[in-house]
Amino acid sequence: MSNLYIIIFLPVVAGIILFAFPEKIKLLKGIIATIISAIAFLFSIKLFSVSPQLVNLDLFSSIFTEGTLPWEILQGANKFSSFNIDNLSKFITLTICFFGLVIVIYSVAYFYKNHTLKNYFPYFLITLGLSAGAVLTDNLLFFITFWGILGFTLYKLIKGYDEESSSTAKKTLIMIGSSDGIMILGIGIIWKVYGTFTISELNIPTTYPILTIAFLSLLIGSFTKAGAFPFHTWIPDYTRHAPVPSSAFLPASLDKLLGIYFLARICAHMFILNQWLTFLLIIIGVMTLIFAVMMALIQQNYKKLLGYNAVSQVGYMVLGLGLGTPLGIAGGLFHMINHAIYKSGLFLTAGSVEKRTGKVNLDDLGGLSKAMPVTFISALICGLAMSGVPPLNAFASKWIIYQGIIDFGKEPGVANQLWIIWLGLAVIGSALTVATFIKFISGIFLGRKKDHLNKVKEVNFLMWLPGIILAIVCIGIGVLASAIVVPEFIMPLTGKFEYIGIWNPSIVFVLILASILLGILIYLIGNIKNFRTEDSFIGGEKSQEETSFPVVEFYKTIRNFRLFSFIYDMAEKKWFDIYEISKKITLYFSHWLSKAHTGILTSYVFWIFAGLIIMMIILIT
Amino acid sequence: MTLFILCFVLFLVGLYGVLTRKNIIKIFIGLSFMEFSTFLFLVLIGYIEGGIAPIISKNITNPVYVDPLPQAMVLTAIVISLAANAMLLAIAVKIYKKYGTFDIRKISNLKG
Amino acid sequence: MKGMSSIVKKITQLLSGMIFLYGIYIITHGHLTPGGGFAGGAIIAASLIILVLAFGGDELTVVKRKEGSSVTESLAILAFLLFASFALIIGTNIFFHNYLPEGIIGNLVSAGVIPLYNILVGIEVAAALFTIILAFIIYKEEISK
Amino acid sequence: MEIILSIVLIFMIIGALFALHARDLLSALISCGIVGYGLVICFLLLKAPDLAIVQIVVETITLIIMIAVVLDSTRHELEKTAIEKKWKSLINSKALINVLITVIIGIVLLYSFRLAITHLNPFGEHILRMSEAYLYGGADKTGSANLVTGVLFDFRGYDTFGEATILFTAAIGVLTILRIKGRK
Amino acid sequence: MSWLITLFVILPMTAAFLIPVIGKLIKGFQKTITSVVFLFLTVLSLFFLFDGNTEVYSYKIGGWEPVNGVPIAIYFVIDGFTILMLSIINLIGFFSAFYAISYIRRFTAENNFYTLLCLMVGGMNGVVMTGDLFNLFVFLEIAVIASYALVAFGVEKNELEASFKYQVLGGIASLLILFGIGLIYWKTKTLNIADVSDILKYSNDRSFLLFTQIILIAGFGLKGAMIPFHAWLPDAHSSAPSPISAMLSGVLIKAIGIYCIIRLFFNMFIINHEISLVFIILGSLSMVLGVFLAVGQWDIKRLLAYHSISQMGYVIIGVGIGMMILANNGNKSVAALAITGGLFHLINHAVFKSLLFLNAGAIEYKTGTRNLKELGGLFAYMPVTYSTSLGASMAISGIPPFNGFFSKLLIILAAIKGRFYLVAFLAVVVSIITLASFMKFQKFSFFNKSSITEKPKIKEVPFPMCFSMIVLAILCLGLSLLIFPGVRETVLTPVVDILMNTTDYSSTIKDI
Repeated sequence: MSNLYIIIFLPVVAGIILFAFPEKIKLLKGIIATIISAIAFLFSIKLFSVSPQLVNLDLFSSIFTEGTLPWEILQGANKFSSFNIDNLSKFITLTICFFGLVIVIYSVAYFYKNHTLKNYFPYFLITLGLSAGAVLTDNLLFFITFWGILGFTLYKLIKGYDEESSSTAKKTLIMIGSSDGIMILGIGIIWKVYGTFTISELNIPTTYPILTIAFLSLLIGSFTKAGAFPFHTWIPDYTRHAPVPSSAFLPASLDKLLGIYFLARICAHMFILNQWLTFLLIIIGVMTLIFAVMMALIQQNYKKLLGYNAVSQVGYMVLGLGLGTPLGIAGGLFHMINHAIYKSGLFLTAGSVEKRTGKVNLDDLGGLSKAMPVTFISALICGLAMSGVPPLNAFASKWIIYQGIIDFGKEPGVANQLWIIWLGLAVIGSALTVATFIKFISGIFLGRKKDHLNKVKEVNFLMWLPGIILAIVCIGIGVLASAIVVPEFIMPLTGKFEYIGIWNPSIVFVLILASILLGILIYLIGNIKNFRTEDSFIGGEKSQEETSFPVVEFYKTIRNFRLFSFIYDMAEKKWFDIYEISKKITLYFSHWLSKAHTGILTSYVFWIFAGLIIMMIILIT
Repeated sequence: MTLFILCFVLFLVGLYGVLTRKNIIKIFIGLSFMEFSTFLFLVLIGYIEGGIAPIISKNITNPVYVDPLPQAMVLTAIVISLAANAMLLAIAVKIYKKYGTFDIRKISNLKG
Repeated sequence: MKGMSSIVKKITQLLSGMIFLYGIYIITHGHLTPGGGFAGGAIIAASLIILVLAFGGDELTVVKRKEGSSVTESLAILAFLLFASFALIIGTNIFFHNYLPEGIIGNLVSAGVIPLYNILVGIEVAAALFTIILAFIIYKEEISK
Repeated sequence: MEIILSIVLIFMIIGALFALHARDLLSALISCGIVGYGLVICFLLLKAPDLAIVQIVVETITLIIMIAVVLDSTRHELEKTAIEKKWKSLINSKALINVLITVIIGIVLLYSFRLAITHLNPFGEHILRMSEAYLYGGADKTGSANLVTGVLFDFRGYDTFGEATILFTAAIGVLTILRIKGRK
Repeated sequence: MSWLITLFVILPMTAAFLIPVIGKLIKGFQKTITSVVFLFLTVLSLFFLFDGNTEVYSYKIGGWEPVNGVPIAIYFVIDGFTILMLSIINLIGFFSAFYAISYIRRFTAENNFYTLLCLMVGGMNGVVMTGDLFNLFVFLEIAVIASYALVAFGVEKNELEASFKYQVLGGIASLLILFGIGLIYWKTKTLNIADVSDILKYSNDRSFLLFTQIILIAGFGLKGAMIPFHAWLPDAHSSAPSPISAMLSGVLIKAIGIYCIIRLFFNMFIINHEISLVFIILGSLSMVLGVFLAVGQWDIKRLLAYHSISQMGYVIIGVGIGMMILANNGNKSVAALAITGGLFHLINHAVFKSLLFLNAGAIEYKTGTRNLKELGGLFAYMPVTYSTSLGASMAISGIPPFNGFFSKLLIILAAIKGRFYLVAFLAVVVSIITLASFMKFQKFSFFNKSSITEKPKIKEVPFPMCFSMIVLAILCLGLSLLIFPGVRETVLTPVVDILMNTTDYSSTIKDI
């Protein structure tokens, strides 16, 4: 399968070679990276037409003569190098390569004169190749290796020189690395019980506690990567501090694809879930959905806002996959693709805005719609897609998820009985998403233009092109959803399922419309008092600060609501951040232990002999 | 057996010194007692009742010698402990110069 | 470092020579009678040490002696190692091989290389102990300045 | 034999305890030296003349070094503090706890040691295995009348080389440590 | 092989004895000869490692043949484990010596430094090669006495204090070891490890065996810094000059601590359930407490030193699990996996911990401080140090594709397969905290602007230091290949075989 070589190893090898080039010829490196991404994309299309099969690759060992050490090494590696080309993996590979291509085009332009991030392109290519490898591999050990290296490249793609962003980089790698470590436990348990690392051979019932633990540890891995509650906390920080192409590439698209891919893999293929696990998944999905979007509502920094939004959308996917029905899984996977498209689009537009204005706070921006029309249009389309407006893509996927929840309620089971709650919360989440979208769009592009933004121009061709491509894809998928996309692309992943056509009036359609209206309503209520976009004059003074920023006021209204304000206070003190909690506990222990090391020799000697006599007492007497 | 027990008691006395004394020199003395007891222990092991020192002389027929191997070991160990003691004393001298005391409670810059 | 009174000096002069000779005897008869390189070397070191303690000596000469003794030490142990690995070179491929004829038990010249080892170790030990003591003395001189 | 040795050992233990509790460092050193010389007697009784010679010389040299270290640096200071704390130390609960723990450690160690050695050869009834070759026929192989020297320099000459190297190391180490300035 | 093996002791010692004599006459002699000797020995050991000859080989010093089947000579025993340890010792020794060419210029008495370094390496070579208990003790003492002096090399307050504590605790350890050897001699009347093993095989004197084993665990555990015998390590390793810290943490605690424990408890004593349980408990304790102690540190070298304890815990756990499974007659392949993981981690730890200490040395060399709170923003000024330390940090925290990941993976998988779920869980938790503390190290030393970065004079360290760091960083990546069967069979499998077939050791050696 030469396709696999090209898709997985060409980017990796090219990336490693690119390290050798000096930073000065960054443009050349970018162009090479683009070409290689394009090649990978073409081959991934070719791969898509291949029928599902298991492939055992011979990893380059033909290059070396037989019997030499490198040959032996590769022969050893070959034992693990089985790859599984099934519908799911080849579809995900295709999307990964697609996003890689789109984002690398943007990156070339973004980094052309920006010297902040060293070795972006090598790490980009390695990430691309390894992601494809992680998706395609059929061996858990290969998988965990690829998965772990992705965490490292993620770390390297944050520039992280100053105080804040270096803490973000630290936090990101710690969380991702921890989840990898926990996944090893799960893999170990699977190996212990089933004696194999081959994914395609596994079909594990979660009846025994130990197997449930295995499932949960793998679940933590996928959750951390995708960013589901409570392992999501690195994503908002990452998006805030990392360069925009990195955010668009990793947390917004690639990590979602991988995380949700793996979630789908473990939920649908590797394990047979019992109803409590289903319940757990649904709960987590809903919590992610609501909490993250609530946090997004109060954000000032638009990159962080998008980050929280990205987390909240994961809630839909987890919810869909957690349902476990074909409809739910299809909805979850479909939403994953859609989300990757529009969220990358939004990040890219955000990057363009940041590049031109240099501002990252919504307060400092406004009225850019005329200055940056193309960016505005692509942001608008992507944002509308995010809000689930028909006929855009996310409408279709959310709709399938809603339908999935309704169908799910027909089955017996604990979680099934509560379907109406899930549905309601999903709708509320959707409504809040609309509110955040409006905040984003109006904060940046609408409203009154600031004086310091007068010189802002549209970004160049290469930078707006990816955004507009993604926006067009949003529309395309949305329009063609029921005709082509769902039957051709999604159904092969899950098997055939019945669903009610998109343009048929149904209860779901009403729900989606209702959620949009609700969202606008929430937004309006928040700003009803000072919903003005013109300057107001109070006593002859221009009172710009007070009145012209509906965004700020909106945020404050929500923020000051009593119940919410308590929760928000807690959140701002990082009470919900699993990272901060663990850090505190660890440092407490550390402090306590280091106090015992008083520096006095006698106590050290005491420890030695205490250890000695404890061993003696236990063993001898 | 009594001898071995007594020998071990000497070891414990040295240990007692290391554990309870606060003066570097006293700790050093405690360590030397532990060394003494270990040497003695090794030689006690190799003793054979009625044996003579392992030096060949032509006057004695059918001699029974004590085991020379523990003696060789102890000889080596004595020199090793001499070397270690010299190092320890050198450090003690320097520490006295820098810290102005032999009290180990005050020599605790490094902790945590 | 000042010397001690003249009585001490005189007695030390007499005594140290005897001790030195005794040390040499112990070393050379190491393979015949109790004692050997270590004991003899330590005795020789002691004879030198009492000389230094009794006569004192200004820092310069002490430093000179220290240099000398430390070089002696290195050379002696190097020679020991060379003797030990000599067999490797002459073809038997055995480290620490006793390649000289053993002779008759009880004679002064017997036991192959053992007397040579004894002598070298004696020199090494004497020089090492002397170096250590001189290092202490020099250190005291230096900090008292 | 056993009785004489036991008496010497008991004296050594008493000397050791005195050395550890002496207020004056110099007298502590002297008693330490006495214990060392007691060891020499033990060696002589145990038919180990080589060891006795080495131990007596080494003990002397160590004493010289130790007295040189102690003589003009600390003795005075320690005396002063010792007198000050003479009464305080008796009721010092921390020190008491230390001693108590040490005694417990000692008892446990002693008990396990007693248990461990029950089935071993008792004193004086040693059986030869490795050193049989050294003793009987060793002299013919090495040509050395003093069997300890034979073992030391021929059968286990490599050990002796290591030992000489340790002395060399210690000499270099002492020279290294007793520098006035470490960094340029 | 034959007599060439003696060079591992002869050459470093010769160099050590020559330096005080010739070093005074010829300038630069000490650096040259040390590096050349170590390089030669590295090449030689690597040659032995890869020549495909996995036979156990023994060399009788003095040429004394056994009498009535009882070995009377001191044996050099050369098997896979020995060769592996020799390679590590001399490799790290070479890089430390090479690194020291620039680093040690700031100190006085360079000659003594190199002499002691040679002696330390020679001592460790002697320890791993010997097949004789008492000889092991002698060479162990050479190595530790040299290291006492090297720890105090700076002769400042902290160095002296650290060295003093190290000496007292090390002295206790030496006494315990000597005492244990005495007990063994009492029981078996022999010192040859193979012979001892032969006799102990027929002994069922339980309390004697346990007493001796505990004494030896305490003794070698002190040298190898297992908790609760660890207290000297953070002081000593952080106070020594950096190349020496690299040697101490990277090699010394393994060669004279872990190696001896593994050798004696696998090949000399009969493995039993209790002792392997002790190992697993001590290993877990070291692993967990070490990392908790490390994560709160602000002194770079102290942080690294505590991590050494924690990482050694992994090694001990790996080996201990293997031992436990062997003692219970469990699944042999799992035992082999656990031991492989432990040994693999031992190699990896030697490489990445040395590298980290060299990095810390480079930082201290240029900025004059080791306090993380005072450092910051060095990534732009010291790119080599930054990138190599990043590699090493990732390796120690177990991030693929660096070597530490694979060895930890093996240990965790083996722990799960052997039903040590708690140990596996702890290993993962410790790995996470390790990652956290190394991210702290990275953040506070290389990013995070601070006053130090405003000084313009900071630039990259000189070539010898860079060279050592770069090559070690490449090794950090390259050693990952040991996970693949091709290389593993040449490097690790012989060692594992020797440890797995615990009783074959004695019979093989006595037959030769």
